[in-house]
Formats: sequence, structure tokens, C-alpha cells
Amino acid sequence: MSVEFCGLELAHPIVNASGTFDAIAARRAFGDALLEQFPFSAFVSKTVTVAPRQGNPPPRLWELGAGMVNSIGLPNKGLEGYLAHDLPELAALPVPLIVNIMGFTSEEVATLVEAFGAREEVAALELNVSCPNVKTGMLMGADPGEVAGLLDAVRPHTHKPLIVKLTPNCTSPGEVAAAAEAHGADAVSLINTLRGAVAHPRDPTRAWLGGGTGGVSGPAVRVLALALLGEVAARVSLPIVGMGGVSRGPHARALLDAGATLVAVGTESFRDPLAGARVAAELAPGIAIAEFAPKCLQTSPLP
Amino acid sequence: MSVEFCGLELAHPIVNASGTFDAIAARRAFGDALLEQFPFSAFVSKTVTVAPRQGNPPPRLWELGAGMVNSIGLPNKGLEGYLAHDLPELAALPVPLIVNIMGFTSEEVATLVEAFGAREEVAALELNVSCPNVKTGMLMGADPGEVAGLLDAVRPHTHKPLIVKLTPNCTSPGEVAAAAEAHGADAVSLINTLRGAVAHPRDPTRAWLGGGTGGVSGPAVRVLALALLGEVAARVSLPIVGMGGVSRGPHARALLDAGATLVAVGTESFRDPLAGARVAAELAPGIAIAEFAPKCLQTSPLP
Amino acid sequence: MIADRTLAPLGRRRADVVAAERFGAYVVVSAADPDRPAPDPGQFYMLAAVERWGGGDDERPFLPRAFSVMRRHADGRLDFMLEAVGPGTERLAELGPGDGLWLLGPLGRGFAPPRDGRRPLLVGGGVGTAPLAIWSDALEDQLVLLGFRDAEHAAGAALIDGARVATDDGSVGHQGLVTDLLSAELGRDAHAEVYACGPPPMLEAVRALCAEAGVPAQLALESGMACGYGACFGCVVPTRTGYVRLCVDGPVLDAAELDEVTHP
Amino acid sequence: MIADRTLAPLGRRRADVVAAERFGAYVVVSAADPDRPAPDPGQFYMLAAVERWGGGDDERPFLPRAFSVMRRHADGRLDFMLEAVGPGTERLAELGPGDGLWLLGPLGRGFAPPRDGRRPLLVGGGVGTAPLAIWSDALEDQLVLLGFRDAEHAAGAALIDGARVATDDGSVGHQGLVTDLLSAELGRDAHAEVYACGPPPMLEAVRALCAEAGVPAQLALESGMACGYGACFGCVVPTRTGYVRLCVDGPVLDAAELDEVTHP
Ligand SMILES: Cc1cc2nc3c(=O)[nH]c(=O)nc-3n(C[C@H](O)[C@H](O)[C@H](O)COP(=O)(O)OP(=O)(O)OC[C@H]3O[C@@H](n4cnc5c(N)ncnc54)[C@H](O)[C@@H]3O)c2cc1C
Ligand SMILES: Cc1cc2nc3c(=O)[nH]c(=O)nc-3n(C[C@H](O)[C@H](O)[C@H](O)COP(=O)(O)OP(=O)(O)OC[C@H]3O[C@@H](n4cnc5c(N)ncnc54)[C@H](O)[C@@H]3O)c2cc1C
Ligand SMILES: Cc1cc2nc3c(=O)[nH]c(=O)nc-3n(C[C@H](O)[C@H](O)[C@H](O)COP(=O)(O)O)c2cc1C
Ligand SMILES: Cc1cc2nc3c(=O)[nH]c(=O)nc-3n(C[C@H](O)[C@H](O)[C@H](O)COP(=O)(O)O)c2cc1C
Ligand code: FES
Ligand code: FES
Repeated sequence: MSVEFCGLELAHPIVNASGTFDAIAARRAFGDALLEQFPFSAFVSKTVTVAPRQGNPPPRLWELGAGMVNSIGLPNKGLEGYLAHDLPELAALPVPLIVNIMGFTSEEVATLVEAFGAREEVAALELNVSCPNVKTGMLMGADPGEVAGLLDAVRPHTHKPLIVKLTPNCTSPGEVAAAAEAHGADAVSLINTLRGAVAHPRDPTRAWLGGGTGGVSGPAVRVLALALLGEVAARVSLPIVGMGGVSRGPHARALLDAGATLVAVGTESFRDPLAGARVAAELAPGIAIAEFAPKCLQTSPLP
Repeated sequence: MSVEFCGLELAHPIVNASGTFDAIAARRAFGDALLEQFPFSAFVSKTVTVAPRQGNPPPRLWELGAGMVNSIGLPNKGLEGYLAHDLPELAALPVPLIVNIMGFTSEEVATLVEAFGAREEVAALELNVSCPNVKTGMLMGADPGEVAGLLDAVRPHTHKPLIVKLTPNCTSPGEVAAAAEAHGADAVSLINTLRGAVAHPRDPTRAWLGGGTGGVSGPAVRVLALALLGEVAARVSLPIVGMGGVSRGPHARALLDAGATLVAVGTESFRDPLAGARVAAELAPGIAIAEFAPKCLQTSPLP
Repeated sequence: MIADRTLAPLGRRRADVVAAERFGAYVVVSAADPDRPAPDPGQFYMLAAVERWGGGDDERPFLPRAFSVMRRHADGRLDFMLEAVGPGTERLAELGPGDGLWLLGPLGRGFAPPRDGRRPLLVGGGVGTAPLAIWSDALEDQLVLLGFRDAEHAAGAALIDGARVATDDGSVGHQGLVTDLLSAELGRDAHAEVYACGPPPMLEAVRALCAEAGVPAQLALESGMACGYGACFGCVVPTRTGYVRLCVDGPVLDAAELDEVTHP
Repeated sequence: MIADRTLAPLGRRRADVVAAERFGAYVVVSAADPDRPAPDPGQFYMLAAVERWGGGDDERPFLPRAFSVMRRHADGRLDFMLEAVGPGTERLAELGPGDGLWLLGPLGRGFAPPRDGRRPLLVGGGVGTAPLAIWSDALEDQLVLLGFRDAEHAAGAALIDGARVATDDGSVGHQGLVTDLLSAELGRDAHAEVYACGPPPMLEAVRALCAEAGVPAQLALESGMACGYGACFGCVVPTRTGYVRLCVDGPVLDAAELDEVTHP
């Protein structure tokens, strides 16, 4: 089950999706048991920005029949706060640390890359480009040119692996991935959440979410993630971290078979903090995909 | 409940989504009862192309927990066959006919617009631009420039209302809608299906769908449709036909409140041929949205 | 227009389940559908449970499921024979008296009478028994041949009086394939018309046998269906004249229209 | 590190429902959770039914739901008090002995003991009764004041011995708001510490009253939660020091941290 990813030796292919597992808070809730049976083979932090952020006003959540919409708004302590308070605690985790970062200009991203690239507690960096470039106004991650320019600006600042996290709210994630590869990315990850909106249950003329719109995740996006992963895998030879609606082993298996090297579990961790470990176990060679296939596909046809 | 759309007087705001209701086949199954209680206030045909199409090899369907993925592949009799066989039967429907068309070059689209624009049985045309331009290779509907060029080429060929159907597989449907408005579209409709992929239940290295990937529809896309409609409504003043996962009155109400003039019911018709009429009834002034809101939101707070 | 089929009332309707009886591996679910048109043998209905159709947390079913009508009683009661092979059939197999069932139908085109005095030979496998039961009731001097996996499944043979049975394991009747029985019968007397329903490999074997013997055959096929009334174009099967929608142009097709019976 | 709370076993666990008892508008669901840490009063659990969590065809619930623990028995049995207000609570209210329940907990931070010899005043509304019950068991000379909508809901008062009751319609106890009872009590003797749980408007009234009277108060708040253990950042409430995650920094907050108790 062990796997190599950008020079990291990982015990199994299942990591967490950024922003869906807070190892520090989880340790407050579960204690050192978290370190003893850490559910993921690497830990991906929630997005860190240069300046601290409060995040969006509540309500921040809306539940779907098979998923959710969130408008969390990337709350975080900012670079300084993260280095001072979070990094030391995350360094205590039994797995490699991948820090997810976002900047609103390429200079901001360069600052973050520089700062985290210099810390040996950090194994790799994931660039969350699902935000507008405040200078060009373009949604960075949706535009191959923006991503190319961003990588040209930040690549020189570190030798650590750079993972570009692709947005599905985009005409061609494959082209964006190709631009990332051409300009020095070490890997890509996808999918981030899809833009979604929810009317207020009492007053449909108002938005329910404090952030106006939000991001859709969970089983409802699974088939979309698989299609986009296929598109991206056809365009690049970089290692890929696949994610989107994974809650069982076969969902991860499908992403791996479509070209992913690692699979991230996100929303499912909200339903079970050990979801990552469960998905990894269901990937074990012993378990046949057929056990999950519809019965009618397992029974041999009649005479 | 009656509503005006591009000069058409419609009995209520609920129409069918293209390709999700075949009035001719339904009449074979249900007889003239279909004419007596037709569930929609206008009938939108399945996409017609210049040349006949067989469609994709089966399997064409995959069911989701709250929706489906289809790779039907736009089977149709082609322009000649449609004019000869389908149009006369559809003219017998008690509601206006909107013909949905697709071409792989702007010349093809112009041919279709010209031909249907000349028929008085046809009340309006919907342009399905969710296909690549075989000359430029661009997904027409994802690129504002392509859509602008297309409208410049076909607008002169008819005075009938032209509805541009937007694809969600696109960075900014709002920009595409703005281009459509600037170049003479009379309305826009959204959303078409999202690209989705399904692994074969027995062999995850293979695709289940005969078409490779397919289009996702149904409740799973509802929150995505509402977000995109909001984005489009903010960019254009054209009338909008909203669709995506509508199965109950409040879903249609939310789209209308977000700026739609009409709402189309698609996948839900597969579960009930009278779904359109049911959604329209649930929109009736008598029915309060609150009846559908979570109980906790209806009960007055305690002391 | 004159219909080539019994028409379905427009819109799904809610029916009460009045009985659910086990026959080995199968369940026969009966629903009250009074004052509705009697289906033609070979027609089908789209069924969905009113309660708990879908298990939540993204489990199917979402769409209704297609089932051949197995019998209609004078009081309008409809019998459906099903085997639990996945989420939809599992849920339907749980239903009991008083539970609600969404019904749409009768749908599709059923069996046509035998041509020029040929004797009807009905050949079924597994749940393919269902449409043959209602057809058998309507015929005279027919011979019914049924194939099943094992004794547990062969219990389904009780649904048609006088059926001859083959099982894979020989636990009931002839050990072997139902098509063994069919070729013997055709050898005895080829002035027959074959009516078959069952899994694709069996239907393909029946098609090939009949083609070789020059015997006309009507095959009731299956395919994944979303709507059942021609709306989705999802249920197509390949024929000599191209893809046809099984729900409106079938489910019964003349074997002559097919090069081969395929499945995903 | 020394924990400021009782830690939860890592991972959701499957428990058996052993009892479900009605108290008017409420149901008390009991689950067997032997050999697990005893929760602190004010802590909560995330619950989901093992079977049929979500009604399919796109119905919620999908995520687990948060519930204050109402009592823990010596044998490890946990009692939860709930009112069916939506799909999740409706499903949980259906559960009976033998049904499976997913449990995650105990979670969050509970109540702190009264400061400098103040007498505990417990003030609850509706399901806010739950955390006060387990807290009341742990205290001495406390006074419990409960508010309910009507007699059907006031049946919930039976869950705490000696509670004084107010109802909107006066059908049981004082006619009016539970905060009427509270202000009278504070008027009589303000050397008290108030512990309150209930709907936001009630908690806001309690907060304002106590602030005015200079009485310390601990409020057990609610907010929509996806995870319950700090993973999603979805459950934040605004405090004087910014947004805090109620699931890890609460659900019990000191009233002094809040400008106001808000709700969507
Ligand atoms: C005209 C007709 C008549 C029929 N009559 C009968 C009858 O009388 N009795 C009876 O028992 N059955 C009958 N069937 C078959 C019955 O409709 C299927 O067994 C049923 O739909 C299975 O549903 P399920 O949810 O139990 O199984 P599913 O899991 O839906 O699997 C059933 C079929 O769907 C495919 N499949 C698996 N997963 C998916 C997915 N996610 N999306 C789409 N397809 C998938 C499988 O390949 C399999 O072929 C009939 C079918 C047709 C078309
Ligand atoms: C710490 C804590 C302790 C609690 N203790 C108890 C208790 O002891 N007993 C008890 O009965 N309840 C308790 N609750 C409240 C309980 O968790 C809610 O009543 C429950 O989650 C309601 O779920 P539902 O599906 O029944 O209702 P829902 O339909 O989920 O509605 C409940 C709440 O969710 C909001 N909402 C509505 N629709 C959606 C949606 N689609 N997505 C997201 N939010 C939506 C509504 O505004 C409403 O506030 C507690 C809550 C918390 C946070
Ligand atoms: C509540 C929530 C918060 C998230 N926060 C972040 C984030 O801070 N940075 C990021 O790159 N992605 C974030 N994501 C996106 C996830 O990392 C992941 O891309 C997405 O949820 C799809 O995976 P899933 O369906 O398994 O959840 C967040 C998702 C959720 C649901
Ligand atoms: C089976 C199927 C076939 C479709 N065929 C077409 C089509 O021919 N032309 C088109 O413009 N849209 C087509 N669509 C898209 C629908 O018109 C609609 O945009 C989409 O399904 C979203 O609506 P819904 O969620 O209510 O189904 C099809 C959708 C489905 C499910
Ligand atoms: S099942 Fe929809 S067309 Fe046949
Ligand atoms: S509920 Fe997820 S952080 Fe509190």
C-alpha cells in the first residue's frame, strides 16, 4: 500500500483534503489517540494566507442530500500566527506536513512559498489558486496564463514540491494543469469545491449562506471529479492528487485507476474522523471492487 | 400564473428541458390524454442537428443517489427527417413549440436557424452550444468570442426569438451570457449538464458509459444551477430560462426569485411524466414556500 | 391514431401493495390497480416505493425500475415477480401489504400472436418467467420451458402451471440449459413460434437456435431504463435498423430485427 | 497536554439503542455506550442513525447531528432528549430498541462550577432542558427554571426533579416567559451563577438580564454543525474576540464573551 509522491514515502495513498481536517482541534477532542492512529498518510493544512482572516459570517453550512455547501471563507491566523502557533503543533504529527497556501497577488504567494519553503517541518506546498488575482481580476486557477505567471514568480523561491490545486469552476482544468506542468509544478490536485448557492428556506429571495455563494463538496461531486481527473491525467504526466466525494474504497480506486497517485478524503471526514483510515483499508488488495458492485453484476448470468 | 416570454404568452412558467421529454413517444404511451393535460406551458424539442445522428452506444445511463449521468449523444433524425416527420406531430401540441438546435460550424447553425425560422409551427429557437466548433476546436458555449461570432452569423437569419443555452462547464457563464446579449440573443437558458464520468462497476479501469463521459443532471446539480443563474442574472437583462435539478415548487421558486422568467423541468420528468404540472401547481400563490421549509424554521422560537 | 398497445394513464399513480409472496429466490408483489386498463402480455410498468426510495447518503435508487407484469386479476390486482439484485429490487422486495407503490404503465409493446397456426413455445430464464406467465394464460396448447440456476430459483416455476424446468445444477428437472429443452422441442416439431424472456446470454442462445431452425421468435429484452416512456433515449438496443428505444419500440422485439442480443 | 474536557474516543462508534421514551413533544433516546468515558455536563455527541440516514431522492440528513447528553447511567447508558424539528431529528425520534446509532463524543467544553459560592440557577427552554438535567444531577441547592410552549412540551419538565415551569399559554405553571421567573429570582438574590440553554431569543434575554444584574452566566449555545470536532469551521458564533468554533470552544460560553446571542 505504501506509495511514493514527489519524493515522499507515504504509508498509503489516502491524505486529507485541505480545510476538512484540523489536526490541532482534533487533538483537543481526541487527545493523543489522534497521533497513534492518524487516519491519513500525510497531513494537508487548511489554506494559509499572508494576513489573518476571520472568515465569512455564519451561516457557513448547508447540507445536501449527498454533500454540502460551505462558505467558510478561509479563516486562518495568517503567516505569522501560523508559524508561531500552528507549525510547532503540526510538526508533532506522525506524518509529513503539506501546507496549503493562497495569495491574492503572485508576490503574496511568493512570500508564503519563501517562508514555508525554508521550514524543514514542511514537506511540500499546495497552492490554492481558487481566488481572484486582485491585480488582474482573473480567477487565477481558471486561467492557464495566470497559473503560468504565478509559477514563474514563485517556483524560484523553493526546492520543495509545489502542488497546484485546480478549480473545477473552469473551462479546461486540463489546460491549466498543462500550464502548471510547463512552468515547474511538481504535482496537481483536484477538485476544489464547485460554486453553489442556496436560497434561504424562509425567504427564497435571500441567500442562506453568509458568504452569498459557497463551495459544493461530497458525494454529489464525485462523478464530476472523476471526469475532470481523467481530462487532467490525459494532459500531464505529473503526479495527481485526486479528490471529490470519496467516501468508500472504490471511489478512491476509481480515481487511482484514472491516474491519481494520491487520493484525498474531505467531506466524509465530517461524518467520521477515521474516514481516511477506513477508505485506505478498503483499498487493501484483499478487498475486491466487486464486493461493492451491484449484486446483479456479481451473479453469473442464468442458463 | 401566466407569463410572457419573448412575446409568447404562456399559461405558467414551467417548460420541459430539452431532451428530457419526447412528446411524440409520450403520445404513443399515453395517447391523447397527453394533449388534454400537457404538463408544460411550452414544448422544447430535443436537439436537432443538420445530419441525422444515431447517438452513443449503450450503456447510456448511470443512476446517482440524487440524479443521473447520461451519454445519449444527441440522437435525432436530422433536419430533413425532423421537418418531414416530427414537426407535423409537434404542431398538434396545445402549447408553443421551441426547437433546440445544434451545429458544429456557424454555417450549420445558420442553416438550422434559417430552416426553422421559416416555419410558423416554430415559436422560438434554443441554441445548444455545448459542443466543440469543429473548425476552431473551441467548446463554443464556453467562449464569449465564439458565442458572439455565432450570433453574428445566425441572428440575421430569423426574427424568431433566439435562446442561447449556456453550459456550466465554463469559467464564466456570465461573460458568455453578456456576449450573447450584446450580439442579439433574445434570451439565455441554463444550465446544461455538467461533465461527469463513471467507472465500470466490475472494472474501474474502464468507463461505464458508452460515450466515455456523460452529462450530470438532477437534484445533485441544483445548487450549482442556482449559483450560475445568479451570476448570469447579474450580467444580463435578458429573460432567463432556469433549470437544473428542479423537482419541487420551491426549487423553481428559488430560480424565479434569482432572476429566471421560466423554469425548465428535466430529469424529474423521468420519475413522473406529470412532474412539470406538479411543479407548476406547487408554484401557485396559494402554496407558501414555508410548507417546504424545515419544520424548525416554521415553529416560532420558544420563550 | 389507433394504438399498437394498451395505453397507460398519464402520470405516475400511487397504488397500495396488497400482498407479497415468496417463491424461493423470488418475491411476487401484488398491487391494487382497479379500474385501470388491463395490460397486454409483455407490457411492463415503472415501479418505485413511495417511502424510502433510496437509502440516503447518496445511495441509489433514484429512478423508478421497470418490471414486466406477471399477471392481472379480475379485480385489477397486478402481480410483479422480482428478484433482489440491487438497491431498487431490494427495496421493492421489502414491501408488504399497505405500503405505497408508484406505478406508471402499462408501457411498451407486448407479444404478438403466433403466425400461421404455429404452436407457441415459451422459453424463460429466471425473472424472465414473469411476462411468460401472463402470456401463457392467454394462449392455448402452449409449451413452457423454464431455466433456473438452482432449486431455490426453480421455485419460480410454480408460477406457470405445467412448465418444464431445467436447472444448472440438476437439482430440479433437466440438468443443463433451458435451450437444451428448446432444441429438442424444435427437433421434434419446428412448426412453432418461440417467445423468450431471460438474461441476455440465454436470449442470444435462443435467437441463434431459432435463426438456425428458421423458427420465428419474439424476444422480451431488458436494458437500463430511466423513464420507460421514450423520454430519455437511454434504453436503446442495437437492431438491424439501428438503435431502438426498448421502452417504446419494445420490450418485445422480433428476433429477425436483431443481429445479436448484447449486454454491457 | 492536560485536557480541559473529557476526550472522545477517536472515530465514530456504533451503539445500540436500548430505549426510546416519549415525554409529550419530546423523545428520550437511550444508547448503550459501556466502558466509555463519562461526559462532562454540557458536552455533546454527534449522532446519526446507522440505517436510513437520509430518505434518498436527495433528502437530508447527510451529516450527523449534535445532541447534548442529558444523562449518563452507571452502566454507561447515554440519554439524549430530542424534538423532531427536521429530517435528522425525525429519523432519530423513530429509533427503537435494537436499532443502530452512530456516536461520536463526548465533544466540546461543558459547564464550569459556580464561582465564589454563588448558587446555581439553571434556566432552560425546550430541548435546552437536556444539558441542564445532567448538570443539575451534579449540583447542590440549585434552582431549575424551565420554559415551554405549551402543556405538550411542558411534559419535558418531568426530566428534572423540582423544576419550576413557565409556559407561553399558561397551561402549566407560570403563564409567560421563563425569564420572568429568572428576573424574580435575581431580584430576590443576585448572588447566583446562571446556566442557560435554549433557543437563541431566550438565551439573548437571559444574557441581557444577567449583564444588567451583574450576574455571571454560562450559556450553552447551538449552531449548525457538520463535524463536531473542529474540522469544518462551520459552527462559528461571533464573540467579543471574533468568531469561535462552538464545537471545540463551546458549546458552553461565558456570557461575558458575547455582545449578543444571534441566530440566522
Ligand atoms: C422491460 C423490463 C422488464 C423487466 N422485468 C423484470 C421483472 O419482471 N422482474 C425483475 O426482477 N426484473 C425485471 N427487469 C429488470 C429490473 O428492471 C432490474 O433488475 C432492476 O432495474 C434492477 O434495479 P436494482 O436497483 O435492483 O439493481 P441495479 O443496481 O440498478 O442493477 C441493475 C442493472 O443496472 C445496472 N447498473 C448497476 N449500477 C448502476 C447505476 N448506478 N446506474 C445505472 N445502471 C446501473 C447493472 O448493470 C444492472 O444491469 C426488467 C427490466 C426491463 C427493462
Ligand atoms: C451543541 C448542540 C447541542 C444540541 N443539543 C440538542 C438536544 O439535546 N436536543 C435536540 O433536540 N436538539 C439539540 N440540538 C439541535 C439539533 O442538533 C438540531 O435540532 C438538529 O441538528 C436538527 O436537525 P434536523 O435535520 O432535524 O433539522 P434541520 O432541517 O437540519 O434544521 C435544523 C437547523 O438546521 C438549519 N437548516 C435547515 N435546513 C438546513 C440545511 N439544508 N442545511 C443546513 N442547515 C439547515 C435550520 O436553520 C435549523 O436551525 C443541539 C445542537 C447543538 C449544536
Ligand atoms: C468545509 C470545507 C472547507 C474547505 N476548505 C478548503 C481550504 O481551506 N483550502 C482548500 O484548498 N480547499 C478547501 N476545501 C475543499 C476541499 O479540500 C476539497 O477540495 C473538496 O471538499 C472536495 O473534496 P470532498 O468532496 O471529499 O470534500 C474545503 C472543503 C470543505 C467542505
Ligand atoms: C437524458 C438527457 C438528455 C438530454 N438531452 C439534451 C439535449 O438533447 N439538448 C439539450 O440542450 N440538453 C439536453 N439535456 C440537458 C437538459 O435539457 C437540462 O439542461 C439538464 O438535464 C439539467 O436539468 P435537470 O437537472 O432538470 O435534468 C439532456 C438531459 C438529460 C438528462
Ligand atoms: S427508458 Fe427512457 S427512453 Fe426508454
Ligand atoms: S462543527 Fe465543524 S468545526 Fe464545528
